[in-house]
Amino acid sequence: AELPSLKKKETYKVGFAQTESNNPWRIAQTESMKAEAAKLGYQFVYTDAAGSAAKQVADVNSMIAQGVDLIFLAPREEKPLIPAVLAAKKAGIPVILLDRSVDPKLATAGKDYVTFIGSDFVEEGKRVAEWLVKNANGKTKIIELEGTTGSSPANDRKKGFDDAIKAAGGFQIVASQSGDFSRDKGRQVAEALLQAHPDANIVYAHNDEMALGAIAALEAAGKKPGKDVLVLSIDGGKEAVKAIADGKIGAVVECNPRFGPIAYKTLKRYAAGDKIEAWVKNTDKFYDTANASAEVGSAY
Amino acid sequence: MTQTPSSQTILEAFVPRSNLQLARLCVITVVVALLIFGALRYDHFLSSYNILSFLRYNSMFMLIALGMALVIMTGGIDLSVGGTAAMASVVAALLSPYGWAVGLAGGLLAGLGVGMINGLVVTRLRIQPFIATLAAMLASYGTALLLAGNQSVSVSYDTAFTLIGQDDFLGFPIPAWIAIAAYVAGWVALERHPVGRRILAIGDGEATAKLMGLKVERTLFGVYAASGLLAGLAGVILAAQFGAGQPTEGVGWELFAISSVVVGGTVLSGGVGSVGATMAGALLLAMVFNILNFENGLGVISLSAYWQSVIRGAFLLVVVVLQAKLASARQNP
Amino acid sequence: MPFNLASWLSRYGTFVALILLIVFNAIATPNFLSLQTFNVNLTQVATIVIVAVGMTLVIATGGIDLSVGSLMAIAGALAPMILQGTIVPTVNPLLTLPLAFILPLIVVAMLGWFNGFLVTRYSIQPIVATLVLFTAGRGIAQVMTNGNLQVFKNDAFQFVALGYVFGIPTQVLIMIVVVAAAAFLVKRTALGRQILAVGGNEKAARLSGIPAQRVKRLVYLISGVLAGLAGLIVVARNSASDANLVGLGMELDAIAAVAVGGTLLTGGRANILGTLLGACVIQLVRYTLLANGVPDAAALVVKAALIVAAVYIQQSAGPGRT
Amino acid sequence: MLLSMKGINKSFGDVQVLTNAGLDIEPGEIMALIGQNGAGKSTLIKILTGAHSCDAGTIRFQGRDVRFASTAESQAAGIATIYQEINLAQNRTVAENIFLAREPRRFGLVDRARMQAAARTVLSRFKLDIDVNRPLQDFGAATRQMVAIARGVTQNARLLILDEPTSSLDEQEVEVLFETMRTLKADGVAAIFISHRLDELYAICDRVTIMRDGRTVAVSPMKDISKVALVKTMLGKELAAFTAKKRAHGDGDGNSLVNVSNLGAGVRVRDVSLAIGKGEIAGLAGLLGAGRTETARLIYAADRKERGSVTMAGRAADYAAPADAIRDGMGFVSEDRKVEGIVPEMSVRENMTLAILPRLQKAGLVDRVAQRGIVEKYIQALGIKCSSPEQPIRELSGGNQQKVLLARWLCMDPRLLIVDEPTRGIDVGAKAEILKLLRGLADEGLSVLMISSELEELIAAADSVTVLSDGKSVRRLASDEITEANLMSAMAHQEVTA
Ligand SMILES: Nc1ncnc2c1ncn2[C@@H]1O[C@H](COP(=O)(O)OP(=O)(O)OP(=O)(O)O)[C@@H](O)[C@H]1O
Ligand SMILES: Nc1ncnc2c1ncn2[C@@H]1O[C@H](COP(=O)(O)OP(=O)(O)OP(=O)(O)O)[C@@H](O)[C@H]1O
Ligand SMILES: [Mg+2]
Ligand SMILES: [Mg+2]
Repeated sequence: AELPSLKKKETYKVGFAQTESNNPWRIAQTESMKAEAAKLGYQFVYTDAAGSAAKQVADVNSMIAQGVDLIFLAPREEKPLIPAVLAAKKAGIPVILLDRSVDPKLATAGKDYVTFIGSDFVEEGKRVAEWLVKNANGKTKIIELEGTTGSSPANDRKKGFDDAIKAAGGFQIVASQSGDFSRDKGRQVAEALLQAHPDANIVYAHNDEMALGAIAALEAAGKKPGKDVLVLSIDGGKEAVKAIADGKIGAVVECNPRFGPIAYKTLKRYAAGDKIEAWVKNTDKFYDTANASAEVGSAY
Repeated sequence: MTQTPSSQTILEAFVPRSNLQLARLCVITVVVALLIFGALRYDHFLSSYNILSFLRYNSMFMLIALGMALVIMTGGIDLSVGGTAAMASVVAALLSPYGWAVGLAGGLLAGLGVGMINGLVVTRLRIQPFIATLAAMLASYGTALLLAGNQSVSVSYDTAFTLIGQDDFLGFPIPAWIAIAAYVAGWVALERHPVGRRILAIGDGEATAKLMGLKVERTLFGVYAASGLLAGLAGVILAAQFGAGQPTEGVGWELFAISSVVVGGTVLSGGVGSVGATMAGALLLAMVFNILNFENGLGVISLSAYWQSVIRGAFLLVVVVLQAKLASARQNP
Repeated sequence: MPFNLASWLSRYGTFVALILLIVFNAIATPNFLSLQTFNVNLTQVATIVIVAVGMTLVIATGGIDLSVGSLMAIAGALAPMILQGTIVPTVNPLLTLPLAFILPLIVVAMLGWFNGFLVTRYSIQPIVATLVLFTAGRGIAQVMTNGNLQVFKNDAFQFVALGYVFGIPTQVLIMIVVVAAAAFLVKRTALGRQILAVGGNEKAARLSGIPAQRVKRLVYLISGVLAGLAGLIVVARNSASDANLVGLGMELDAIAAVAVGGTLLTGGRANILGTLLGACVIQLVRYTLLANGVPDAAALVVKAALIVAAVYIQQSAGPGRT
Repeated sequence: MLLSMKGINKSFGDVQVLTNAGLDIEPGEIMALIGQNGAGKSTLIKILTGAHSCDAGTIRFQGRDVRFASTAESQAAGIATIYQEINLAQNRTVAENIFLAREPRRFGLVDRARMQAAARTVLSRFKLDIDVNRPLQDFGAATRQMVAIARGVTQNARLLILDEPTSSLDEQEVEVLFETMRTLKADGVAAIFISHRLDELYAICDRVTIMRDGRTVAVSPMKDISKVALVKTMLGKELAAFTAKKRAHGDGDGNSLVNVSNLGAGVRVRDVSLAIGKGEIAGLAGLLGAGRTETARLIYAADRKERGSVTMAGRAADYAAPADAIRDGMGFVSEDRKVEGIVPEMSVRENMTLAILPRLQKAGLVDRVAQRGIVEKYIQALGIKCSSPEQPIRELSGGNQQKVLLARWLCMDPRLLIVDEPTRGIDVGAKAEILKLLRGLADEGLSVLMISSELEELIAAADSVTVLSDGKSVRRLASDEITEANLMSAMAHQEVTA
């Protein structure tokens, strides 16, 4: 079957099926989507799946029932959201995926959904690793603070980083445990791991929050973050970028949550009949000491 | 209560004689009120698309609520239902390439297994249900993650497995048929089969039930096993409907189930309960979610996810306080 | 009197479990026997203990409090707002600090009382009554902060989590004070006796002149205040307050600590020291699994087995059996 | 021989409860089992039925060595038991309770019509005409006991065990029960009958087995043993019989402590007036359900009164809660020890000092010295049998629990003590002690309101008796008018007028 089309209109009723709202990154994403819709004068239908892929499918279904023109879907997971994508297609509603994709074996861009807008989590992990390989300065023992066990950013950021580090050789991941993407849990886990592995001198966290928790743990243990132990993270929120400027974090790969502008631009292009590429890549910045002070102001 | 037989009318049948009937009346009234509210306020609320997808999705919750109701009637609780469903979904997904029946059986057995362990820990080790099933919840999530390798497992699309969740029968979603069948079986077991009397008598007082010669341990074991089995069934539907075994799904399902059971008038201390009202309770709470989605779609007031949890909490509060007030009004007229 | 292993175990089971864990770690875990390890574990367990003590009292009256995590989030959200002057305009900086402590605690005290009110006034079962605030409470904290992370820095306020008194971390000291006060309350005061009587047989307690409803409302209030206190410590420790995550899942940790500590969930008893030990066992299990690199998924299974084992040892010959 | 238990030993923890206890029964025989509170009767029964396991001993039933692992097994083997103080399943209907675990079935499902009809049939044998589809909790203690008995006798058992079935029954109901037992006996069913009311034993039993301190000390045909000998064997000493010398009380309202006039609430208490003099034991008599307990609860503010007035020492006693009544010098011993009396997990000490707590505290702390003093004094004074004050009260026998509950109030030094069925389920020895105790306290100035279903007890102990019928006080009997005949005719008041 053909991809549903979108009529060119003055205003649209768009749906945004968010995954969850329990972290700053998601909140910034929702805000951006909402603000841009308001700016354009679109009607904005918003649901929150509270971290459940199944509920997200149900949410998409209720959007279909309400007859929205197009659905922006930030899929919680690759596989379980397939039915949502296919249901929308069947109902003649185009879907644009944001920040995570769905299983390419089961649904493809340009056929089942319009496109995927976002960055590549594996790539993010890889970029961190590449920076580390160049800037390790003889540090080799890594503690990895993983995101929520089973979540796709945690799996991908681990894979990208671990593979690249292994390929580079000379490094050792002495411990890798979940800090649930949260500052408090990240700190507690870091405290424990630093005790068990006092020789560790690199901390790689899957997001800023855990990196900031790890910094607190390092300081409590009497170690200097940035000096004794190198801290690396992903996300690039203001606090983390500032921490780079302060010398506490080595480098951060940005993962920008401000999807609004590009999302609606893509919608308009699609309505105008443009051929949309399968992956609209978000260009993610990279922060380290070279640019942090200058960029603090523009970080999200 | 001092009515003479002559004053019995058809209306009499609707006058609640017990708190349970009262709760049932209360929950049905609210369900109808919500339906009318939704139909009047939102355009496509009563569209067949919405109704059918609502039923397809919520059949999972209806199943776990049924298992929870049975456990709660014995005075116990089962916190492991969400974890069990997650684990069963993984097992079912892993086995789905061998045929839909294998996937189904695997998921059911996984659920049954957790339920049986719960039953054993509660009856043999005499560990309180709250703790026993809390541990089972942790363990089943752990097992699910281990089996799944920390990520969702795709089901096989080559076999008919996904039809269990995604297909219709006589124009009605298969998961909804499954839930209805489970409720009919549950109703017969509770209201018509001797085991129902046993379940409720145990909830009334375990020691007393034992002295009355009931096989308390066997019944308790069976009830936890049934709850596990129903959670396993929910897990199979989860895997089939969304095409993946999901080791991190099911968080908070137990609280949804407990709320449904309580809203349906079943008493947490055991001994009183109804299967039908539990179903109405589950539908009621699910409908609140559905209505919140539609309300957001209207765009009049945009409720953040945060307001939604406040509203859900407030709604639960209103329903239980209403029930409590009506019950005390009934007792001291 | 012959030595009775079963009854001995039930009395000292939690303690034995703790010792076994320590011995295991001393052998298996690198760098376990160090002051810093001790420090890390104590500071991490402090908030669980504080919440679990309140939970013990609630459970002693035959109730349960699922709302503690949400109350932590509310207190944790309020304090930074006060410090940053978003709620009450900063009239006097000297006033801000005490306000940042007192106001959140008053709010959670009221919410705790509200739990008790639902339980006593409408005879709503405690799980359901506190489920209301479990659901809505976190939402309230999120709505107040719009879900945003609040980052703050206030050395005086953060002293509760980062400071030391006589070389002891403040939060550990607070924990010790809370445990000692609660143990004293249960063992020596009339109120403690009344709490146990209400949990043991409410009708009999009422007929003996004990204001059962007031006692219940009071324990829910205490539980709320202690949860709030723990919430303040958590945000102070992190220099940041995240209404989405502060105290998430705390109710289960606290209940598990109470159960492992040997207090039956049916009410009528309260073993405060047991709760302390129970929380330490759970913390040490967590530490052991982390430090030895057990993956999260496997750790869940091990944790489950250990909880069951610990509770089983506890009650294997305890009076819970007939 | 139908049943033969020999050399039964049983201990709970460190407490040896049964030592070489035994019991023999012939088919069709009704065996009385008596002994003081805590002698081990109920424990012996529970070992027989598989509710407890025994440490040593043999049980032969119908010619086979048995050791039942659960009550379900003993039921299947033909032993039906009506346990002491068990309340069946309160939320289930009467019919369900009678047939629980052996419901009549049709196609594997419960045949509800047949079950209800059968339930009605059995109950009609007990002259009970009630709605069998109502939950059991809607009915009073007596009805519930009758339902329990009906459940027992419909089991077609070879052996029927009745552990104090009559303690909440009135005389007519007891007679109905005996009628049934005789019928069963004629069918060859044997029975074990436990009761503290000696007259009942003589009325129905063939032989008696006497237990003392966990041992079987004597077995004798009922007709060969005199009451005096029976009691002596049971107590191990002569009964210091309670023959209270009653005081000729001037009934003048002038020195009455409590005045109740036209009290009412709901439909159960319609119009009750009574007066309790200072240092008087005022009895409250009536048939089951006459509203005696309810009246007492209204005076004590355990329930809210709707009509009428109560004065205490001349002042209005409009309390909001029992706590107020207690502060004003009242105490209340409930008729239901288990549900409203003891806090089972707490020790004897804690149970005893529950009510006095507010007075025992110094700055919120319990004064432990004063507490120990009280506890030791009353354990001594009332002769409470416990291994230590720290023993959980649930491990005590019924009689000793009752004494602890009396002590709970006596240590408060109250002005008025309300005792509801104070000797229910209590052995003759302890009963005499308790009555003597109350008498002694009354002589020292304590006023007592005593509710009792046992007429001898009222006759022996009360200085005056108010008789209730259907929620109304119908007659007040002065000291010299308290005779069985007067009481009976006053209690039957309603039937006469209606
Ligand atoms: N579960 C238990 N744990 C400890 N001790 C117990 C337990 N059950 C009974 N006992 C003790 O065993 C003894 C015998 O109790 P039992 O109930 O058999 O007495 P009884 O002869 O039936 O007395 P009553 O006439 O008061 O019913 C008592 O001293 C009691 O304290
Ligand atoms: N008409 C009735 N219908 C149902 N239950 C009744 C009725 N009358 C009395 N009862 C029950 O009988 C019990 C005794 O009633 P109440 O306490 O008022 O009278 P009483 O004279 O003190 O009886 P008792 O001798 O049992 O103490 C109560 O528990 C009540 O539930
Ligand atoms: Mg007995
Ligand atoms: Mg009475």
